[in-house]
Amino acid sequence: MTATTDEIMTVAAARELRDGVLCFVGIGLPSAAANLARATHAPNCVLIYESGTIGAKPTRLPLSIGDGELADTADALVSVPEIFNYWLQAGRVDVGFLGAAQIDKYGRLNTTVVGDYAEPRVRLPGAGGAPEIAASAKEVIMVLRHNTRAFVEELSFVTSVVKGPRVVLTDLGVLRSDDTGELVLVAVHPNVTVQQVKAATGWDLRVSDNVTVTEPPTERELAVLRALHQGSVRA
Amino acid sequence: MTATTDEIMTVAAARELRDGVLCFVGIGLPSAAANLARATHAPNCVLIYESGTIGAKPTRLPLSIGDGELADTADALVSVPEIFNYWLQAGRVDVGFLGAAQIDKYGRLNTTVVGDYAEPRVRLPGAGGAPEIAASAKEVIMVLRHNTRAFVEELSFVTSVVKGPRVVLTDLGVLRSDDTGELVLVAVHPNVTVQQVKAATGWDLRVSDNVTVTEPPTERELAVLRALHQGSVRA
Amino acid sequence: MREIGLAEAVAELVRDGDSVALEGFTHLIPVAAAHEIVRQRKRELTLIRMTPDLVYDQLIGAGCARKLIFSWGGNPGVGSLHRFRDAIENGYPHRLEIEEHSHAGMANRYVAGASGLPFAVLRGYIGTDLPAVTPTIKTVRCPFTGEELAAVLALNPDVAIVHAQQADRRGNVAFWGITGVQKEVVLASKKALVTVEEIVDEIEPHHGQVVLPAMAVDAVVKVERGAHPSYAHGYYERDNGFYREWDAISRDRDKFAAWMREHVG
Amino acid sequence: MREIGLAEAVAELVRDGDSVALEGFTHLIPVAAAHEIVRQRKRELTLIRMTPDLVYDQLIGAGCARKLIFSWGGNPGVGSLHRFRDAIENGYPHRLEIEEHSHAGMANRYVAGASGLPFAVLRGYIGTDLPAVTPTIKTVRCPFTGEELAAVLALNPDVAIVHAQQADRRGNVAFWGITGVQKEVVLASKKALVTVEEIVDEIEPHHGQVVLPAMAVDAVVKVERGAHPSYAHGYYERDNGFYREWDAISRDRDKFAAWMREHVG
Repeated sequence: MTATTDEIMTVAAARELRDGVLCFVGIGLPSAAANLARATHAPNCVLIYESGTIGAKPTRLPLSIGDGELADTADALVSVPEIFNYWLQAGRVDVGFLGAAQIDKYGRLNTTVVGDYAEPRVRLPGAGGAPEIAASAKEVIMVLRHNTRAFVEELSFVTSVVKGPRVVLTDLGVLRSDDTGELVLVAVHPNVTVQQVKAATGWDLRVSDNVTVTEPPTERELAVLRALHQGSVRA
Repeated sequence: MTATTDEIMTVAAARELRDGVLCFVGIGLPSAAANLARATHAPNCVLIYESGTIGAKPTRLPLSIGDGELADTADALVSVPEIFNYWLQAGRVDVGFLGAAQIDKYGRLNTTVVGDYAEPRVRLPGAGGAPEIAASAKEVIMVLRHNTRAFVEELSFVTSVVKGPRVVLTDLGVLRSDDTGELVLVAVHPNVTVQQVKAATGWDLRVSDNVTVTEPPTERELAVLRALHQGSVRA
Repeated sequence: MREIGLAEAVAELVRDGDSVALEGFTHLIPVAAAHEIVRQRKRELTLIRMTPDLVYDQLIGAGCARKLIFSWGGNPGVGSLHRFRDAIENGYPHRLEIEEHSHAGMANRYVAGASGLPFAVLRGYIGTDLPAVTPTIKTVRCPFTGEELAAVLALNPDVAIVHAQQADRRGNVAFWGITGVQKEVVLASKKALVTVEEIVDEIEPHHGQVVLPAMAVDAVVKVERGAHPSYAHGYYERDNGFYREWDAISRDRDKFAAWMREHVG
Repeated sequence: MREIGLAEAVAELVRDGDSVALEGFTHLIPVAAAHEIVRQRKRELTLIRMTPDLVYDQLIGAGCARKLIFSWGGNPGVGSLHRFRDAIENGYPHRLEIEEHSHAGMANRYVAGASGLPFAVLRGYIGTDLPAVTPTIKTVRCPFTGEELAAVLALNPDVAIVHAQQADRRGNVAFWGITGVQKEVVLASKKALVTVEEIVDEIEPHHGQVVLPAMAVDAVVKVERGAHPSYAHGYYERDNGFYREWDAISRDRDKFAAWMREHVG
């Protein structure tokens, strides 16, 4: 099987999840990565969706954050205020997953507008759970496609500020925060050059002295990921 | 049937409850009065107990505020934080019932200590739900036995301050707050004189120009009240 | 419980200019009631909802909204809400004022509203641009530790509208599955309308169930499939296909208008 | 879920000097666990509980407590807690420091603790003498309306101990009937011990049920009738007779000591 760039990115994100952690999941690629991790190397990972499901064990990828499948397979169902106050804000969440339209060199995120706030060129969905996931999760994993529209010198709007350590998985490579909080390129995916990643980044990207090459997705990782997606499409 | 003074007091308290009101009930005499009202002239009264039962319809008097009977017959069961925040504090409660060890002329209550706080002569149970019932219920009904130890010029400790209109039912008569908030004697129970009530009050009690005499408990009121108590004793 | 139809309930409870919160977190979205609001041509509404979803895309596109208070405006798993974007980016069908928060902020605003408090405290928004554009976000200092935290203004909508699975004949209402902020929005609002799948003699117990006592609700109306294309756990599934189709329908102003005429009236 | 006995769980989780909250609002009071604390002669505990009830009368009388944080200390429907009164009025068996709140204040302190906030806001205490004697009550001003409200310090006990009806084999715990502040105290505490009536394959749905996921709990121990003389809804009723008898037992220091020796050990 040949992996698509999205699949490489998803598998790389899944691998970031250690077994047994409590993971706050957003819909889309983060949910795919978290469920792939649960189905492979991290079976004891506990997934929390902001809709109020704790310990959901979906067999197919939910299309929305509030799918019935999540409620049916959860250990506990709680209200939305409880999820945010008793679980996220209380600091119980080990890992938060976030996406964004724009990211800056400190891993700050914009999901609000492109252009001016009052007269936006593109109105994006907005904050959702992101600002508090960014502030309260012990660690944040971000997943974005790598290009200069997304990786920008200055955000149009600061929607979320990540507090703890952060890692960004893109379709080109892996960036991790250093002690100052700045993102540094630490790995490139197979057949990607450091120069390509720098060119796709809107700021002067720092590069680790020991850039590694991502292990390609295994047959099993790809098979499981595709099966999860199939389930979702069939539903 | 001859009514005891406690029964006269309880019946008088029950009569204060208009049909259809939402009533926050404490255990003991208030619970007896509220359930008597529900079983007689106020069948659509909704009872809330601070343990989290909304719309309980006990057939016997609960011994404690958290009896299983209350949960079994409630329309909804909620947590204690919800009862206090979503129901009481939000201003949904029409009538709160309170007892106390001491009361002053403004209907302020002491349920904390007799004597000095640090070295109390008598340590009472404390605040419980009373301060917030006093502050948030639209109207407060208080029930106390009438004597100079209870009806005092100065409280040892101010535990609860009633905000809205208040009425005090005692074993001697009925006191209501006037525009200034001061309690005024408006009725005496059968065979009780105004002079007796004044003598049992630790401050110079104001007396209404039109003191009436309480209607004695009816046969039906007494029969229902005793049946409610019987149920409780049998349990 | 008073017998009342949906048209009558909406006519009675929702007035032009009201602030109206239709809630339901993906699950139990009160779509049928929203369509009745469109049919009755309610105007100048302040629409409140954490996730505007298709239901507010339709109300905004139909010209019912003067202002939107929200925290995430997308078509979940699909993409943009095009009527919402057209209103904000191009002022079509007219300008739309917005007040935006995070999910945690909105949830806590409802909690404060339900609790009779003027504001709620949370750890959030710190370092973001949201407080600069949203005047209902401020800060408060802990009187014990001195720590600075975010404060958000309580929400007390004029009308809450939610959909639930069951009501009993006395008007007690039961939700289960994902219950979102249903309880909080009903208790925070001055009036509440609940549409339900079914009216039963006795509410059945379910995991994660929320029961709202009758006195918290002003009208209960039976509307089968009242949440479609959202879902009602235990009754019907989410119509994911329609969510995908909506993208093309809503992208085009005329196509949208035609769809609304045909399906809402 | 790890298999563990009550003695082992208490030995491991409760240390001398800890702040310990045994909760259960009339219902599901963790009495068996309290007796184990007495048997293990834990000392200098800060005992936290809205309604001290018989269970803390026993712990106080047995000399386990240095401090009591509470909101209502009586024998419900019966009268005084005599060991509690003897400690406060006469310093027997030794002086007992107290920190007292209202129920609403205590409930909100747990909510703040469970939410990771340093304090909670409520309408309460205003005009009363409680803030003057309780330093964990202050005021805070609404940054929007300027209104002054009460603020209470969050509670984060070292250990929460609660009793529940069921746990499943993975350690998820279920309470139903009157659930009080069980969820909040467990989530507010650094560690949590839960005794349960029954361990089941699948938790049964019940009205008003609260489920705590396994990860919120450090130890689950099966203790049948672990709440007696309190009750476990669906398992056994409250032993009202014992609550009445306790009045005479606890009134006398020697009678109390003899009862504890005989029934607790």
